[in-house]
Amino acid sequence: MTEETEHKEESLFAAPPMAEQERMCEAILFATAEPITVREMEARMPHGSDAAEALVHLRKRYEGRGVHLVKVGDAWAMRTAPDLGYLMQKETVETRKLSRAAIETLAIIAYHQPVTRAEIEEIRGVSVSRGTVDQLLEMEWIRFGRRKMTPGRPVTFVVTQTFLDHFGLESARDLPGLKELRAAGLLESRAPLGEMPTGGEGEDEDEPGAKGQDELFDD
Amino acid sequence: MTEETEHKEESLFAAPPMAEQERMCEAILFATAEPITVREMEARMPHGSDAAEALVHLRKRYEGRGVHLVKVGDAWAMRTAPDLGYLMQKETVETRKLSRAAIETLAIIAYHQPVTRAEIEEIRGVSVSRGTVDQLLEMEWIRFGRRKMTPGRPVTFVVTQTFLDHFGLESARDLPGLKELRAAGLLESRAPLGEMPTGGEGEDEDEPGAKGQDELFDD
Amino acid sequence: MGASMADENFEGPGQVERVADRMAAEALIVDVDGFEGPLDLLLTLGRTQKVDLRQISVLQLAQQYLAFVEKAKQLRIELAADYLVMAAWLAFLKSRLLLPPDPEDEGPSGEELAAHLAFQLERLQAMRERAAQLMGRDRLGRDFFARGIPEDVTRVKTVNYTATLLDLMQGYARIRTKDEFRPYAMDREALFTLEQALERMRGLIGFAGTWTDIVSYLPEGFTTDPGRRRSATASTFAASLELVKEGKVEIRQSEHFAPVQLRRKDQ
Repeated sequence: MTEETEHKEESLFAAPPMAEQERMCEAILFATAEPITVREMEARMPHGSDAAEALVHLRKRYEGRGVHLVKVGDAWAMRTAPDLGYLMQKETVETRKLSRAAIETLAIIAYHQPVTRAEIEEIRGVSVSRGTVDQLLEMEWIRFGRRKMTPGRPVTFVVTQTFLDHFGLESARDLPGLKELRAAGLLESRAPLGEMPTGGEGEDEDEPGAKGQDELFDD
Repeated sequence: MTEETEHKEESLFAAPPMAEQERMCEAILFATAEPITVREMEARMPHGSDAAEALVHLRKRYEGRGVHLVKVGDAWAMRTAPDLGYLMQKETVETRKLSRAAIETLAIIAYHQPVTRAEIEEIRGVSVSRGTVDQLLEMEWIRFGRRKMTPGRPVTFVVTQTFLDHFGLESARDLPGLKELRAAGLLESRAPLGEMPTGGEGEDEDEPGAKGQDELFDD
Repeated sequence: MGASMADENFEGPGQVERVADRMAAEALIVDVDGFEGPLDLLLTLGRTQKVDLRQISVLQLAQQYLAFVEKAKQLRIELAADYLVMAAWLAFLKSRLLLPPDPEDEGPSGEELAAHLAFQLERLQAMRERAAQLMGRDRLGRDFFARGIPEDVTRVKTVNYTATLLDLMQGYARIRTKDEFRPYAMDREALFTLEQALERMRGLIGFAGTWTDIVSYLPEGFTTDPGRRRSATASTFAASLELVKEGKVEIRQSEHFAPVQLRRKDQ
């Protein structure tokens, strides 16, 4: 309540009641097919609105319904309940069949991000074809991350919000079995020993390098 | 009730409970790319479903919400509530480089402030369009200074704090002088012959607009 | 294809001969392309051991792989270079594992190399499983859906104009010279001579108390254009060596292509 009052003082007009804000979020979310961030929502709502709180109410309201409010990265979207997918066969978009190489590359990027091409090659033991990466980039499932601060400053790849949206993940932390993989030490980037063949160019071969997912998920 | 029983007899499996049918209609309406008729809905739903009744419930449920169930011809669709239409505006901000005329005008104001429009034109050698000055005023990079105590008492222009903040300057005095510009390789080392303004050339060169600035900053 | 062949044929070293005969008779085509590289082949071979990857016998695996490559050679199948590189490495690993360790020898032991290979296989296997799990999830556009009729959002465009300090200074310079502005004063030569570099370095080196990338000594105007940059880099490097010779600075480079760094040598 005190907060409400403060808001009133700060802004020329009071923020609308929470029920109204909830309606607004609902309308905005229904209107778009793409996930939308709290910040974007608030930018459209009247001054002083608290979209984050409105979303909490809204999410609750849609629990168990045919349509859900889902979190995708730091954005939100309305999606149909997965158990009703069979009703929507007409809507199904034929997704291009991904090659085995593309699927593995995608998984490696998701679990090891940010990861360089050389690291992907090290894990798969073969060179990654340009086409594979291009395809994933084109589908907007991966994007370039920050360059690694290692010699050659290689580019890294990370997964996108579109990826999370597609696979119904709230964040990359929710990837299946991530914890187990980490516990088993399988996400550590271990330097290849000596003359070990790696398959890749080995740009950062002697770069045990960044902690990758650990870094990402430990915060 | 009797109808329910009849349905059960007709079909091999019982129709799902009404709440479930409502969920189904909700999901279908949400996901379809165009309005959909009751018949089409029922064709997708389990045998014995009553989409018309489910829609009655669903419509009621969305009353007063941010989204409405509307009838389009003999088909149904979801639409955002008309009173929230204003939320469907998206502001995009595009950043563009200032025009050369605007940059030059701005530079002259910064180096010679307070400066009148006539003085700017004299230095630039071309007339200054109203639009250019208006643009700089609107950006809050320049503002009106004191009127000059010369015939006609023309208005002057000075740069603003916003300007200094944008360019990371403590004060307009921190702008490099001609000598420094030259040292930095930003100026031709040869002064073009016969092109320099006559009065107070040497003075001006080392400390552009020294007099003007003093005037501004000494009060 | 490749996988089934491996499963059938490499149950044990003893069987290799017999199986090879049969294979030749059947004119079986070994589809090496079916494998995604040597690591994939190793993983497939490893499955025949029917143990947890953590307990896999790398020695046995190496033998299986070498036998596979040998077979491929007999069948005149051209193996890609990386398969042969792996074969050579596994042969080396095998010898390391079999021979008593040489105390003189530095570098990783056979066991360490084997452990790393096992780790790689386990990691690849894990990624495969996760990839399958990932693709099996409920997916947008297949199992759950986005709004079918997105409502158009009207765009209200605001344009923000901006400029940099450099723009401003260049603009001013342009007016004051009443000349078409050219960013660099030296327009005839894109050369930065050794003498110039030496003079510049002598002036600057006093400030280099800590290791500094040599690139940061390039003069203004010589950093963007590739030709000028090359010239300045070469002369600055040569000048640095001259200063090292004079005992004024120290120079170092941690490895090939790493940044060259220098520092003042206090006398």
